[in-house]
Amino acid sequence: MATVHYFASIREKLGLSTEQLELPSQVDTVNALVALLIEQHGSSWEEVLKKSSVLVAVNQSVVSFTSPVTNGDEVAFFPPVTGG
Amino acid sequence: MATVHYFASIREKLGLSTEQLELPSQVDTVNALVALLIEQHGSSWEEVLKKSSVLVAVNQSVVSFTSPVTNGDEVAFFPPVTGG
Amino acid sequence: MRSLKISIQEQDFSIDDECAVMRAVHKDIGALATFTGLVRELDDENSSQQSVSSLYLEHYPGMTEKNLQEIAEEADLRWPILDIVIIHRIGELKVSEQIVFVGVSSMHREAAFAACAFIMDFLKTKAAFWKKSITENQERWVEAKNSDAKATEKWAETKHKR
Amino acid sequence: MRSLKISIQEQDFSIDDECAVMRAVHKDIGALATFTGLVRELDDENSSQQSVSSLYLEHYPGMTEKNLQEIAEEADLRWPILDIVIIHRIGELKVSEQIVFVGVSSMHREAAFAACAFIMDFLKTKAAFWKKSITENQERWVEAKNSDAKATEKWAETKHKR
Repeated sequence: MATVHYFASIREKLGLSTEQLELPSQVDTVNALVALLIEQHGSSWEEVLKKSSVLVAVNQSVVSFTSPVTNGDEVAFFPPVTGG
Repeated sequence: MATVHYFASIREKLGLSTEQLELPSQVDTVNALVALLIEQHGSSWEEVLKKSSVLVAVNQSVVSFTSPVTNGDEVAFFPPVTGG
Repeated sequence: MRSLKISIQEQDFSIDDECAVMRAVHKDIGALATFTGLVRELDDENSSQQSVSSLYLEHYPGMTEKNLQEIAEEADLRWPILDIVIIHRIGELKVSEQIVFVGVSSMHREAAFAACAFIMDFLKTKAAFWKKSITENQERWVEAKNSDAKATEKWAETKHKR
Repeated sequence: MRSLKISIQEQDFSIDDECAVMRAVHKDIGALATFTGLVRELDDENSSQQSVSSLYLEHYPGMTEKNLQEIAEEADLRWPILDIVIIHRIGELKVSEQIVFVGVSSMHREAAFAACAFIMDFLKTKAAFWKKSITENQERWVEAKNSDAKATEKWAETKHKR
């Protein structure tokens, strides 16, 4: 199982803050995970997660969408940060 | 009458914080005032007031020793500032 | 760096209390620089200039603390710092309320000022916080500002000093 | 600049109280940078590294206030500042006591940070204060530091921004 978190505007647009899902063996990168999520939740997720500004963190470190993911990982999608 | 103030290490070395004195007409610059003060107080004042680091203010603005002074002015001698 | 406090909290904070903790323990602090960010009534991006009534702040528990820890450690590599306190509030915050506090103590003022500004610049662009601006008629997630990205770039030129 | 408070006083001050005054009145403050200078136990120039037990601070009543006013006005020409508070204590101050406070509020952090650092650098080199360092065995008037003179020089390159 991988845990996926959504934050801020992405959380609101998707209407979901956290989910857990089993990654099939061919889902081994962030890009493949995004494809899986769109397949499972419907095409409305495509415009949200494929937006060029979206950032991804794997195990709490920001990484590129070509980075590996595997079961047990904590993945998070969020917009650019705006704290302070 | 001119008012002359001495601050910090200069005040301590001279043992005087303020004095008032009538400036003769030929005492029309800071340098001439310093000469008058040394004449009046003795040569021990020379090494204190002629030290190159000594600053002078006339009417609360730092000026050069060649600047004019006149009766009614407020003159102050002090070392470089060290606040903060 | 001698001490580092990172707190992400809903409740307000007191600058005096944070400074008092640093000052009470140690006698070698000569300089204490602080920054406090507050909720402003008018928002830069809101072209209608409608008054902001509150902000809503969200973070990524775990990652945000890690981001702030890394930023503080990077500051510590660059300047001779004694203590760092970073506090960031979350939840709903009204106009004039305090959002963020960064306090840095050092022996001398240059290090304290530079590290405080550095931490704020990186907190703005690298720490996992998101801000929603709430006016009477709308709620809007604040967009990341280009000027904040540029503010972090200037530190690339800063040489490591230790 | 909207408000300027300059106070030379014997009594201590509270950073929170000073910040609260600025925050209470206005809703456009987004950034509040502060600097507090404290009495350090060890003194740079004291080669024997004897512990400082207190400092004695003297000023030139009238001229010092004028110096600080001019420094604040110069900062105001350079950055978009809202409020400035400058407090400097005089008399005898013990280790860890607060000596000086500079607080600057602004809409954005860059101006607040820069103006606060600018005011401190010029206060150190242009405002009529003198400091005597008191250890168990001796009293010594502190010498002006070359590094402070250099710190003011860097601002000569800063362009006027308003």
